[in-house]
Amino acid sequence: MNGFPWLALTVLAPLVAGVALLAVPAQSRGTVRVVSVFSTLVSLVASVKVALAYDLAAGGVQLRESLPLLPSVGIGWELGVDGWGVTLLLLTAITIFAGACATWTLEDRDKDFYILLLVLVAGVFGVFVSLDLFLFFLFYEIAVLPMYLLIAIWGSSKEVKRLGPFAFLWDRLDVGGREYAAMKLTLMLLIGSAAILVGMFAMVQGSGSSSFNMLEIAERGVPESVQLWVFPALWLGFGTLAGVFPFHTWSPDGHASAPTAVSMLHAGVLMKLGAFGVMRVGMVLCPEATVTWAPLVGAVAVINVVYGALGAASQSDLKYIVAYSSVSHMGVVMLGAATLTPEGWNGAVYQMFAHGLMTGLLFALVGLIYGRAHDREIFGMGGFAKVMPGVAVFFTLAGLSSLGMPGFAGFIAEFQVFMGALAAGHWVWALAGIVGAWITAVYVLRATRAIFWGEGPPARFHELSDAKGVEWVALVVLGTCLLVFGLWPRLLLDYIDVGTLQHLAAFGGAS
Amino acid sequence: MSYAILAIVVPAASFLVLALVWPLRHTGRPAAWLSTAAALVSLACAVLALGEAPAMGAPPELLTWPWLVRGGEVIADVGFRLDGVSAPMLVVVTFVAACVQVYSLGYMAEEPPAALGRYYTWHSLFIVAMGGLVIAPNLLQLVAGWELVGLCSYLLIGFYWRKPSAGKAAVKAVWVTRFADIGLMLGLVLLYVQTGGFSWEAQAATSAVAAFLFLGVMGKSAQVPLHVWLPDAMEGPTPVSALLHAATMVAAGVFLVVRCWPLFEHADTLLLAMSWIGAITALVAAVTATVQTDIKKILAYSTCSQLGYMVAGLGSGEMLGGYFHLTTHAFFKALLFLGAGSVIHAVHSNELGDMGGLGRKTRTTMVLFGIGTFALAGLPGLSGFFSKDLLLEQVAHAGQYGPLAILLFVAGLTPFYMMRAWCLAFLGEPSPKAAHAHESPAVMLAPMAALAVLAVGLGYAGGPFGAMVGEPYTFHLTPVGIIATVVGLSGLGLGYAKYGLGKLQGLEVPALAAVVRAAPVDTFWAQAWSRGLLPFAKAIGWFDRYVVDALVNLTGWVAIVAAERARTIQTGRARDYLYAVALGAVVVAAAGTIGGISS
Amino acid sequence: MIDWVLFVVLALVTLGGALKVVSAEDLVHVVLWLAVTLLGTAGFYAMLDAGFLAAIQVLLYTGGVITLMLFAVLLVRREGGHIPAGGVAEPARAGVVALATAALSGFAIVRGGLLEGEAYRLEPKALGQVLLGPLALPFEALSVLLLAAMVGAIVLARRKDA
Amino acid sequence: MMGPGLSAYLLVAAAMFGVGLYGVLSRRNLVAIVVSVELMANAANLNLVAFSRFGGHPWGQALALFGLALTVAEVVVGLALVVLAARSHTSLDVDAMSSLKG
Repeated sequence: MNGFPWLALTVLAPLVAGVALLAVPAQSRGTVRVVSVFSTLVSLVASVKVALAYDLAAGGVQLRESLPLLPSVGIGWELGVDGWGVTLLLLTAITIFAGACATWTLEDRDKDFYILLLVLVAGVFGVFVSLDLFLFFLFYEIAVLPMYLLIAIWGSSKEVKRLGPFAFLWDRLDVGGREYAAMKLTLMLLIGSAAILVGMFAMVQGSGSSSFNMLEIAERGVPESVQLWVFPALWLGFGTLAGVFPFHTWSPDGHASAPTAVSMLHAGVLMKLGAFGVMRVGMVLCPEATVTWAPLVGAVAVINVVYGALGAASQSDLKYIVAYSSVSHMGVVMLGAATLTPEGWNGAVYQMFAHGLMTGLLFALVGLIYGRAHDREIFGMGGFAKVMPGVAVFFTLAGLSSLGMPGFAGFIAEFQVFMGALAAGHWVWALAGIVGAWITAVYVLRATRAIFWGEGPPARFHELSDAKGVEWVALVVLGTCLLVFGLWPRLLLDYIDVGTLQHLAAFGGAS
Repeated sequence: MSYAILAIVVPAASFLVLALVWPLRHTGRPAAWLSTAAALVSLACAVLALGEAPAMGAPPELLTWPWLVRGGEVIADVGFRLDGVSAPMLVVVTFVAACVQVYSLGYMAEEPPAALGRYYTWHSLFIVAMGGLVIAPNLLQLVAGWELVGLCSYLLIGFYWRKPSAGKAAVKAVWVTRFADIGLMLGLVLLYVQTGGFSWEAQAATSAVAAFLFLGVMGKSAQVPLHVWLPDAMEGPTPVSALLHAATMVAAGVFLVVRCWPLFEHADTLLLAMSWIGAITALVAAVTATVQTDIKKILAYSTCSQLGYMVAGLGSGEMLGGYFHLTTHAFFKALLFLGAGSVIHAVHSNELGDMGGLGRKTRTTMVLFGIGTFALAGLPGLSGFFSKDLLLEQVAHAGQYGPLAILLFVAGLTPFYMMRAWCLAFLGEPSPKAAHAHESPAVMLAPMAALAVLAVGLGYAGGPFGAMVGEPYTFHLTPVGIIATVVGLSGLGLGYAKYGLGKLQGLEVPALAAVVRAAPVDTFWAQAWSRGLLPFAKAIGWFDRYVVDALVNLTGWVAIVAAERARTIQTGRARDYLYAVALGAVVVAAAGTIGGISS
Repeated sequence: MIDWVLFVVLALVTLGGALKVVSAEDLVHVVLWLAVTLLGTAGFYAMLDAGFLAAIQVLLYTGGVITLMLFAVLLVRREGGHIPAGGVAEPARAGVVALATAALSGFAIVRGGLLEGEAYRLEPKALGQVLLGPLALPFEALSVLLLAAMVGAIVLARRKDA
Repeated sequence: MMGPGLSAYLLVAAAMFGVGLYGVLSRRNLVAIVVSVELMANAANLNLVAFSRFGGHPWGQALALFGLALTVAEVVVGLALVVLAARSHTSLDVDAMSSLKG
């Protein structure tokens, strides 16, 4: 460990701020906000610093920090970033900064909200920089669990129609309530965690590693017989968080119920934890099994892409539309991952980044619209652009990135995934991805027109107004990033590419 | 080279300023002046760039930056490529754009300032996007520009966003063109997989790449059956229609084929298919145009028809005819649209029925519109004559007689419906609405005049143009050309006799038109959406909510029911718990005792 | 021989007292019969050379705890504990389980091959050395526990309105 | 003849334990249950002392002493709880106390 521990600063800044907030009286709302936003700003600066300090020419894992915690079982505070880590660290920092700004107007128990949010974010940061599997898992859980409270306390409920063959279940389970959504989300993710935990220990045990350090495990190698069942466990375990079909149903309800900043973080960053886990832990540590299972992973991802897009097209509730679009876009990530090609992996990680920004922006906007219109049914809206032109502009920006318009980050990502899919010889994957992008165009533009265009707004929406004050910060930051990283992809792609090179080496230079 | 860069950078700067400095944008007219000035500078630079551009065959001037990497290697660049194909197109784009922007100063004068600023912002963006498409060093940047002009099209069709029909048209345009872009994307990705890059000069590419790319072309250049968005796109302001949906953006598809000619050149089956698709598009659109009563719809279908012409021309296996026709068409069709705009400006209606007798009030417009009509009709000496002649000759030379026959028929139909439009608008008795018509201001007439000059004279530039593109060309009249001219002139004559002089009452619009009026293709797509995709999506949505998610809920329900069974064990009476403890202890102890003693 | 006589007598007293504890009707009688049992046990302690423990048993238990219990009984009566001590539920089932437990223990003792070794003499001094030597810390902790129990009892039993 | 050996004491303790258990299981009155628990604890203590004596080690007695003290603490807290229960339930019938019922 030499030099300033930027990684630790990134991870701990929100945590420290969260603890410090405990001492701040809940009445001093200004202090709470300033402390929170400032701590996220510290993380943002630190993560930019990490990106600058990372030596692209050298590659590999850098900025190591090492501190034994339980040497007897080989658990330690082992931090370090590779090219992927840098990318996702930046994404998290940008998104949480925007998220903290977007929550500025929250009034109900705001201190508690910020504390939980900061703890959650510290967990996310931790996952992206942990080299120690145990630490990785610990941070993973820290990132997932506060979500339950955040949704159950600050969420919103939805009327649910009793339909389908299992309609009799609805009442007993309180389907549609925010507690229901929070519970479902937590339970599904925890079941996934259980699978991860088992897989994790199996890998440590199987490889004969003396510690939980991923680098050591990778070096020793996990026996193929172990890999063959560990990989599916990790894929489904992490995949639940990445919204892998059919374990994605927590996502629409969870996102629809969650408050704005939580949706932003959850769709923007947390789902990436899942995909990152599948790739960084599952694929890199189990290369042989990955080759075996990749066709299935890809096939399921294809379902995700098209199914999610169609699901979004079928919805008329704004939050559900965005939530299903996340399912679809995360499918693109998994599709890229399954190609096992440099293009596909670059695209997958870029898609994590692009989708994080894009969906963060979308949820911020949805929050703004919902907070003013108190309605999410898009077909009852119309003409909102007249009273909220700024929101309309940014919604269009996010939508364009989502449908893969060149010049936006989304295009760079999706395009590379398509390249990877075809390079891997999978016509259907490439076609499905492209068709998914088209369906995205269909529903995004339809929604944009329904909300913002046309006569109106109807008289019942009398409280509409454009974004105000700090809310702009969130929109501008995210929107600008979408464009910058869409026009100048190498800013990020160089990092991702270094990471991809490093990790693909596990596949014997398969390219 | 630096001129070519300036031709893009200046409008880009204008766009950035207008987009970011919203107070300036909201002032309206200053924003318009800024954008227009940028467009004029861009035009000047493009003309200068044309002067210094190397012809095809000579090494192109390149300036690129690495854009995408893979495994440490650069796989795609962005930048500028000035050569014999991009330079002329750049002039076409900037010229028409500059004319349209100047024209809009008059045409859009009554818009609110903020809307006007927005309008010009998009126009600046359009020059950047289209210029980026034209000057692209590789197919990836071309496609990026392609999508961005699509975005401009979406935004400009939806300029009157409060009008529901405009919103629908804008969305429909993107839906249809992006549907076609599925093919384009596949082609692009396939090109990469086969050649490891995005150059259209790569030898390793198969004709499958070209075939996929052509699917995209069919959407963008409005080929049957994907032409349905173009007529609806007329919801946008008329200058927008002139620039995007007549002269440049819709021609991007044709330009793509020209640009990627090395990929298409040897794909024989594809070329034949292109000929037929182009010819059928030309015919269907032309027939449809004869029965329209909306002057912009006539021009839209005419554009569609002429794009079919170009595609068919490219299908002949030689690209000069198609490209030349693209250039000439850009000017005279833009002229026609601006003329139509002038008329609409005068009577505040698109309907031919609201016009009539405008010739007396708007003499200049009548003349300019007439020039456009004659150029489109292929009147000998005007630009359309030369390009159409070359195009038909190439089709004949390729021996594609089926498409040739159709194209020749269309060559007669085109002058007929254009003459109809001209006569109904400018001759005869004025309608009540036309009574108060007035000539448009000079700011609108001047760009039209500039376009008219080129509509007349560009045909004589065929030689240098051919040299530039790398395919030598000298004009010589062939039998096909003579037939086309005769057919064209008779079409003009028939049209004038029927609509100008009121003769030929027997010659009603052909019965075929009745079929076309039903617009079966449009209906087909509408049904595909409302009966196909949307219900399918709804079904998926239902399935997800009420089956997949319900299975998740089922597990929760099972847990609850199981717990309800299990909870009866808990009687809540201390005694029962004690019994459990005692018995447990007895059992454990018994096991231990017996085991301990017996061992 | 005298040991056996003493032993049997003590066993009779102790076990008889115990039986009366679980069968007496009146709560006061129950507590008093417990005192008898405890005293009998103290006798056993004395027989086992644990004079110190025997003294503690007599003083602490029979003197302190029994008194405490009597107080509690009276208090509870005043508070309204209406159920008589003699209320017995499911005597048969309880008997079987209790008998099984005792029988199992007995079986283990009899068949367990325990060393019927020499009885050692244990001086009270030895106990003192252990308590203040290696077990000093637990011993002190015990006093803290007792204090905690005392405080806890007060807190629990205190009337809210008092 | 030797005096009573280890087994004899253990048997008595076992019997006492059984009797105590019977009381705990069969009594309905809370106070009686607490008293029965005392019997069981007492039996355990007797065991400890006997082991100490026949094992020749003072730790058994020390443990018995600790046991005694613990039992006292238990009685104190237990009786406090009994008083509390009597106050809040107005009855000491354990069968009536079933708020743990699932």
